[in-house]
Amino acid sequence: MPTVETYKISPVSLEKLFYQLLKEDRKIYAPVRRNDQVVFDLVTRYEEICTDFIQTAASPKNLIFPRYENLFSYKKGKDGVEIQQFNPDSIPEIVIWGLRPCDAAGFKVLKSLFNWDYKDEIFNTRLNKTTIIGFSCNQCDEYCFCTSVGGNPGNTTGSDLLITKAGEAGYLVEAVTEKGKGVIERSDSLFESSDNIRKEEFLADVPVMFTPDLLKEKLEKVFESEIWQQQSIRCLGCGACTYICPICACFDIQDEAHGKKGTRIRCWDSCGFSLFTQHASGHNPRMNQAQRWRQRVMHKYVYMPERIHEIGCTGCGRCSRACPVDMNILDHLKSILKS
Amino acid sequence: MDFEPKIVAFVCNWCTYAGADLTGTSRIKYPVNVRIVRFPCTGRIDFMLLLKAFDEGADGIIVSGCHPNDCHYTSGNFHARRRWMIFRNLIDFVGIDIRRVAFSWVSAAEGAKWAEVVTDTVGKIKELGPYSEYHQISKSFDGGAK
Amino acid sequence: MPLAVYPGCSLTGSSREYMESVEQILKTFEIPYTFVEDWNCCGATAAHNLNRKVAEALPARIIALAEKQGADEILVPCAACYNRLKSSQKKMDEDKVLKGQLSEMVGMPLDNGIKILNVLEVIEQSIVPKLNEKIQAPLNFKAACYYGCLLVRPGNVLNFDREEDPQSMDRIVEILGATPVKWSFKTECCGAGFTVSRTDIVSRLSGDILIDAVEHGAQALIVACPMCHANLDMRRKDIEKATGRKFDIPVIYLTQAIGMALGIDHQKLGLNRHFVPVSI
Amino acid sequence: MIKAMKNKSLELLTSQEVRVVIGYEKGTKCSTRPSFFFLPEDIERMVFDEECKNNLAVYLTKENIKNYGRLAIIANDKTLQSIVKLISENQIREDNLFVLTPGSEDGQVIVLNSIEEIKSFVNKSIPSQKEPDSVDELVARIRKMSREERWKYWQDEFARCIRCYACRAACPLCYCTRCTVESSQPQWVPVASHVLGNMEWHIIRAMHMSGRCTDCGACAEACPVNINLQALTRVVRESIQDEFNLTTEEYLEGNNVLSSFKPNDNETFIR
Amino acid sequence: MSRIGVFICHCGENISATVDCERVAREASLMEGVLYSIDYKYMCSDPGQNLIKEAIKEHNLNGVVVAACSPRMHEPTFRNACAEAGLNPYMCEIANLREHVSWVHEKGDATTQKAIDLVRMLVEKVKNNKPLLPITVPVTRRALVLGGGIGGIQASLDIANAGHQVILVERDPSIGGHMSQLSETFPTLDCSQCILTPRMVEVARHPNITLITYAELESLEGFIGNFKAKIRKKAKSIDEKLCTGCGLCTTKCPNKKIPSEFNEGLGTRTAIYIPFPQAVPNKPVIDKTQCTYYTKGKCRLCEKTCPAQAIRLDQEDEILEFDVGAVVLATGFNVKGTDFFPEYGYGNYQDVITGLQFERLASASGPTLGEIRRPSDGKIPEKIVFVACAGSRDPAKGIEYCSKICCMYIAKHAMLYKHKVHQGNAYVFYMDIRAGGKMYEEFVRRAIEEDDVKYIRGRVSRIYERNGKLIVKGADTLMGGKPIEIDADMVVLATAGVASPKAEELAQKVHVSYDQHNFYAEAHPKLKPVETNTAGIFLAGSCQAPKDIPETVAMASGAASKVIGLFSNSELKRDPSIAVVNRMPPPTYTTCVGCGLCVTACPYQAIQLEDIKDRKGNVVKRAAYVNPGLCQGCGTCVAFCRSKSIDIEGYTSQQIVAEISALLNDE
Repeated sequence: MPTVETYKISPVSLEKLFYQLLKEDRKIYAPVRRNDQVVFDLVTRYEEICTDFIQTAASPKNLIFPRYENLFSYKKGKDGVEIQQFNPDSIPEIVIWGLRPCDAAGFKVLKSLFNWDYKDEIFNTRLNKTTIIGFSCNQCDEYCFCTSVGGNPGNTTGSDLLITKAGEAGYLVEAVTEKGKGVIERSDSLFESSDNIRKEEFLADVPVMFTPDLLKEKLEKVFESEIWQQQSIRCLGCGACTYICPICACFDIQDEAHGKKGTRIRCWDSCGFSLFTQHASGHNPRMNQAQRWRQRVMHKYVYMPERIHEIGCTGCGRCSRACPVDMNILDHLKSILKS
Repeated sequence: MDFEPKIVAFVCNWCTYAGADLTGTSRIKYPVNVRIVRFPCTGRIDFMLLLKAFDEGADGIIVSGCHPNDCHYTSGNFHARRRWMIFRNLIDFVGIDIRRVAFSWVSAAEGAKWAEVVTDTVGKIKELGPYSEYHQISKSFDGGAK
Repeated sequence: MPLAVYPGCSLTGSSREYMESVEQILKTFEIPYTFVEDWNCCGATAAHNLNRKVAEALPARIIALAEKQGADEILVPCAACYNRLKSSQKKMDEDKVLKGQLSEMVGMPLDNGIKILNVLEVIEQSIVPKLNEKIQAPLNFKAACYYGCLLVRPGNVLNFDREEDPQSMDRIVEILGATPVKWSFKTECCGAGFTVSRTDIVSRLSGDILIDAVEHGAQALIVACPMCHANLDMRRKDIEKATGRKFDIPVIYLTQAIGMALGIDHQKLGLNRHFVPVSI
Repeated sequence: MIKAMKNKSLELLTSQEVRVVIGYEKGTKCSTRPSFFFLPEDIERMVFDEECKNNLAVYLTKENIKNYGRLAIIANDKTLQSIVKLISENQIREDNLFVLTPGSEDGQVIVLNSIEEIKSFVNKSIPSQKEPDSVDELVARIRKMSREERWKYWQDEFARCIRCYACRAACPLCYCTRCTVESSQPQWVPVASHVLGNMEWHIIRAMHMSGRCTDCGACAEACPVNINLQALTRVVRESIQDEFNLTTEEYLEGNNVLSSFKPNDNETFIR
Repeated sequence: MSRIGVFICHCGENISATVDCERVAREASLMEGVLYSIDYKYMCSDPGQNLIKEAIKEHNLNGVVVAACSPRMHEPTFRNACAEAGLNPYMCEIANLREHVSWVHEKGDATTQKAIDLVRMLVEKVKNNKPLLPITVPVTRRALVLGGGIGGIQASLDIANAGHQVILVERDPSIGGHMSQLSETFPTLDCSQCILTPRMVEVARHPNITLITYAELESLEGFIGNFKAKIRKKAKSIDEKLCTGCGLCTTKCPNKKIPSEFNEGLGTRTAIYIPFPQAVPNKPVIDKTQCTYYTKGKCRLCEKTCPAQAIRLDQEDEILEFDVGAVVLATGFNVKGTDFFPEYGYGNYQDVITGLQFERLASASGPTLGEIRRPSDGKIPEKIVFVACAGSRDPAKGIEYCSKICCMYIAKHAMLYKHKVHQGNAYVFYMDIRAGGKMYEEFVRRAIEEDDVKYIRGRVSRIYERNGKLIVKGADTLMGGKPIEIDADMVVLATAGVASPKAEELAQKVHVSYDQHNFYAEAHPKLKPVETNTAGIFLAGSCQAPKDIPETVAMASGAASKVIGLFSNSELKRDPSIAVVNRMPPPTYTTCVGCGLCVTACPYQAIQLEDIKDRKGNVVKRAAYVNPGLCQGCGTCVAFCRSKSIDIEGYTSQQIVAEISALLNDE
């Protein structure tokens, strides 16, 4: 575990750092305001970057685990099939700038997931070519619960650099990884020593509701409970919660063919959909929304900790915010704990 | 090389297909660019097939069937007409180039009209050029990460 | 926009009484009009025998001029000119390339959207609705309405009245108080352009027309074409010689007939200019 | 109002006329959310006010809800119109449903229990002239664009779609148990959320809503990436009413206008 | 695995002249799934078909693409060949290389490429085909014949004589049609009535024929073998059972000045009338539009007169319903009136008449009892002019076609005139003399040579009246276009034969197609001349195009034999290309949600909602079901189905998408 190095950077230098990275021929994705939402998008002007927000509408996971991606393309001939593998070299170097610590922590979970039994080359290449510059949270809302799932508003996990706004005068910069330290080395003139800034003073106060262990223990006992049906009766069965989640990573493999040519594509899928588990015969092991809802909760808080030793949730609260019928995950977890 | 558009024609079996047969029987010439796909009736023509054709690389589409009141199945063309009307308005609204979809009624007796419809459509699509705008989106691959 | 009026050669020369009467009734019914300025020959029968392009360019120039003046409609009283203008307009409608070429030839933009009207159309459209109230001296005679050929044929070009058995003039004449006779020679040939070169043919053909009119009891012939008028009126002596019959039946332009019914002075209508006196 | 609504619901539950009442409760922040009331004591939670925007009709076709048999639903205007359409498409058995809706008088609650009652009530309550809303403005703005600009606009919109199908899930009339996009023989729409697949999906959705959409806006409301989906269905609905000359009443009353026709329908675009 | 054979036909040189057939075959052999491909001069010939059959057996093919002429031509031929070789016929598809390629494009690479594309398209389609079995439907062995002219009479008698029930419906009060109006018939000059009336009587007396006169088809629903016909029997205002046909009423009727339809307006009839003496049935009807009682509310003279008390003034139209298995349309034609011709006086000259009117003048039962007298003053015309092609073959009149019968009847008319007015002069203006047919040319020659009818090759530009004469102005084109004027006493216009005024309405009622002149369209101009595109509906006579009596009778017998053929089995095998709603094992059962939109869209009422039950008999779903007997396979329902639960065999979405994809991706 490398040690974290801390620095200070002035607002002016921070902007310079941004342009420095841009000059290094990296694409920078940062939160911007689009269509009444804050979303991650390609940014070329520093002033476009939005800082005054609690959380972006969708997590930045699509930058490393895209909505759909080409695995290989093929061409059928009379004498067999010709396959052209996807070329990882075509993946560009990018920077994700300004994501929240909960999203950065999500990438660590994804990394574990994509390297659990099989090492996913495309995912790993993308992640390796990405520099993650997180910004600590100085505000939160009632949907946030990172502190209950092992995170916190200043969590460095997953970030290469974590930047914390320390008053008007400047920012605290923590270089967490070698990649992060490399960024600082390449522009060291912009950074000053950290002057013992007390990071905690500048962080949002996210109350702790429960501990992950307590939750796991409880969940293991309620598998057959009525509570799943009670909670999910309102659920419409869309995939909004899974698709905006920084961790949900279920995918589907599809062939898209044009005549004899085609591509094999990996694209997002959601356990919320009834078809997710439907067999060709028509039989569906998860036949109702209650079972699907249970799966989503159990997977995140029980199965993933068991299998990859990560909690499948960083407490970002997005699913609650996005749900068309206000399925509030925190409410539901609390009521499970209470039951 | 000059641009040779790919045009698919969705036609009903009873009127336009037979009309196109008559064009042949009458030895009336028309441009080679059109390929006919036979349907039992215009009522059968799902609007999705038009999008499929563009997706697969068509530069223009002809949809043709029996004149009103002449449908072999009485009313398939009436249903189709309503569907096209709405579909046309909708795709125009989303910016699909409706000049590339030619709707016509060509009866089994109108061999010459079929040749005219094809000739005019081919001419028009040649003027408009390849529909690369549409074809590109089916090939663009940004992985959803802009 | 005011109506444009294209007089053509006849109406400024041998048939000036037609123009006079047209103007009289346009004024009476307060229909604003302006003449097409700098107008040229319509090409008549000669041009399209010599050069097809020029034959279309001549009317095209007239159309362009009228459009340049801002007119939406153009009145062409002479049946031959009317026929030529309508033909060119149709040709240009059907052949956009030709239209472009002609526009270049005449050196003017050509919209070709102007409505070309003959006298009957203008009367039906703007005068008939107000005609009844203005009639002072109803015409008390039997009239044979003679349409000739150029006003109604070919039907697919002119799209005016029934080409074999036109009715529009009869309807107007009836309003004027006259009784239109049912006769057989409404659209027969008067001899037309042979008026100069082959008066013998003109005499025979026009003679047949006069005979049929008279035998059906007509007391006057009503016309709307200067050529027909010339053959039936100016060639009367030749006709009488050829047929061996005497005819005192006058030949009156429809516009003159309207003027008469309105009580307009015969001089103003140019009735005094006829060879066969109008004493009816 | 809420008092009367609660009383009526309580009455239906205690008399066991219905197994469940579908209504609203307070949600996170200041919102309200759909809620299900099984027991008389649950009624306490019930709220009903102007903020109750969800179209609850969406639940009437869900298998697990249908299994409850007799049920009551608290219906706002949008919900009512959707119910009329669902009945005409054979999705609701009328004798199973009590519809509780506010009456014209203050605090009045009307209970509708048959298709005729619902229809005539809806017809009476259709506002004769609709005020233009933000969707109308957007539609007008898009209509003013050149074709190329429209294309660009919608390509940008569709590019954002993540294909979570919240629009479909929230729509009371998207009740198919297998959606077109899930049919793979042939694969009508690419599964991946690329712009082509997204465009095809949204065109299909709008077309499949044609003659059926009641313009409740649930689709757009549900969209997590704020695509203005209602503009599409609004355009479809407008063109249906305009081209086929239908009043709003006729539109709601009739079966799908696309499965009917008039021999003299407009066909100016057909050669 | 697909094992597809591709067979490219040269069609003599019809295809190979512009398409490189060998290259097409070569390219086809490279297509995925194609095991065998070959080109051949005439694929539809016996050796050609054998080629297919042998290839199927030898290579164990499970799919066949024949690239030849239009599938509308030989699809059945090739499918049969496949069936004979043991391959399900629906595994065979036709690529249309003749009508859609070789005949419409010039020779060249692009043309051959199109041929290859079409073959590839069908290869991809065939891969998605599946074997289909024909559907059997019951056949009601009763025929409906519409129209009681000679065509309808012949068809009815033929079908009835084969032992089947016939419903014969006639619009007028009597059967007989135009033939009953004719005087003599060419080329034998035998009396029309003499040969027709026995047939009419036979119809009336035939135990298998139900004759319904003064009636029209109200509606026709159903499909081949299973039609439901509603017939509106108009009120005749008499009790047919009581009426003895004595005709006393017609003598008493005060309303005597009504132009007689039978006499083409040249005679009059009463408001209660029997159209002509030999009418079948020979019982009067009251014309409600003319009868004083119906128009003014009083009279009832006939009621008082009738010795049998058979008048029923309060009678109303009756709707009769019949189940029938086949329909013969024999609704005949009409001729243009003289008012169609402004240049011939717009119908204003009484002595300018139509050919049909002349028939009445020449008929012994006509208004002049067979004497040729002109309608205006009853004088016997000394000079008579016949104008052929009045309207016919005249694009300016909108009638481009030849009316076919006029040349012959003009010769007959001129002859009849000369036979009756020996000193008279008969002139015929003609364009061409079309006298193809047994003894026809000889007949015309007789008119010219023996009866001295003066034939002038030229058109008549105008007819006008002068001094009681009709001046016929024309030109003799064989004399260098010399203008001709004939001062005739009477002119007969051989006006164009046109479709009946209600032909279009009827076609739409029974769903058959018709041409731009409203003549009914046969299913194939050569090989299916009596069939229509609608199965179970056949054509007889001049409703299809103008034709003479022998042709009409031949066609009627042809149509009758088709009906008899259809009735030869109690069941009919139908094309299985129909719509099907998917059914799956539980728990899905079907993906149909039962919204019912297909039910409203179906033009044949072939779809209904049915309950789907689980093993215990509980209703689990309500879903659409297609009645295979009613479905005609239009596929309108398919395009409606949002969940794609309904599809149409032979045109499945999967097949069509495969076709589109193959067509547009040439690599």
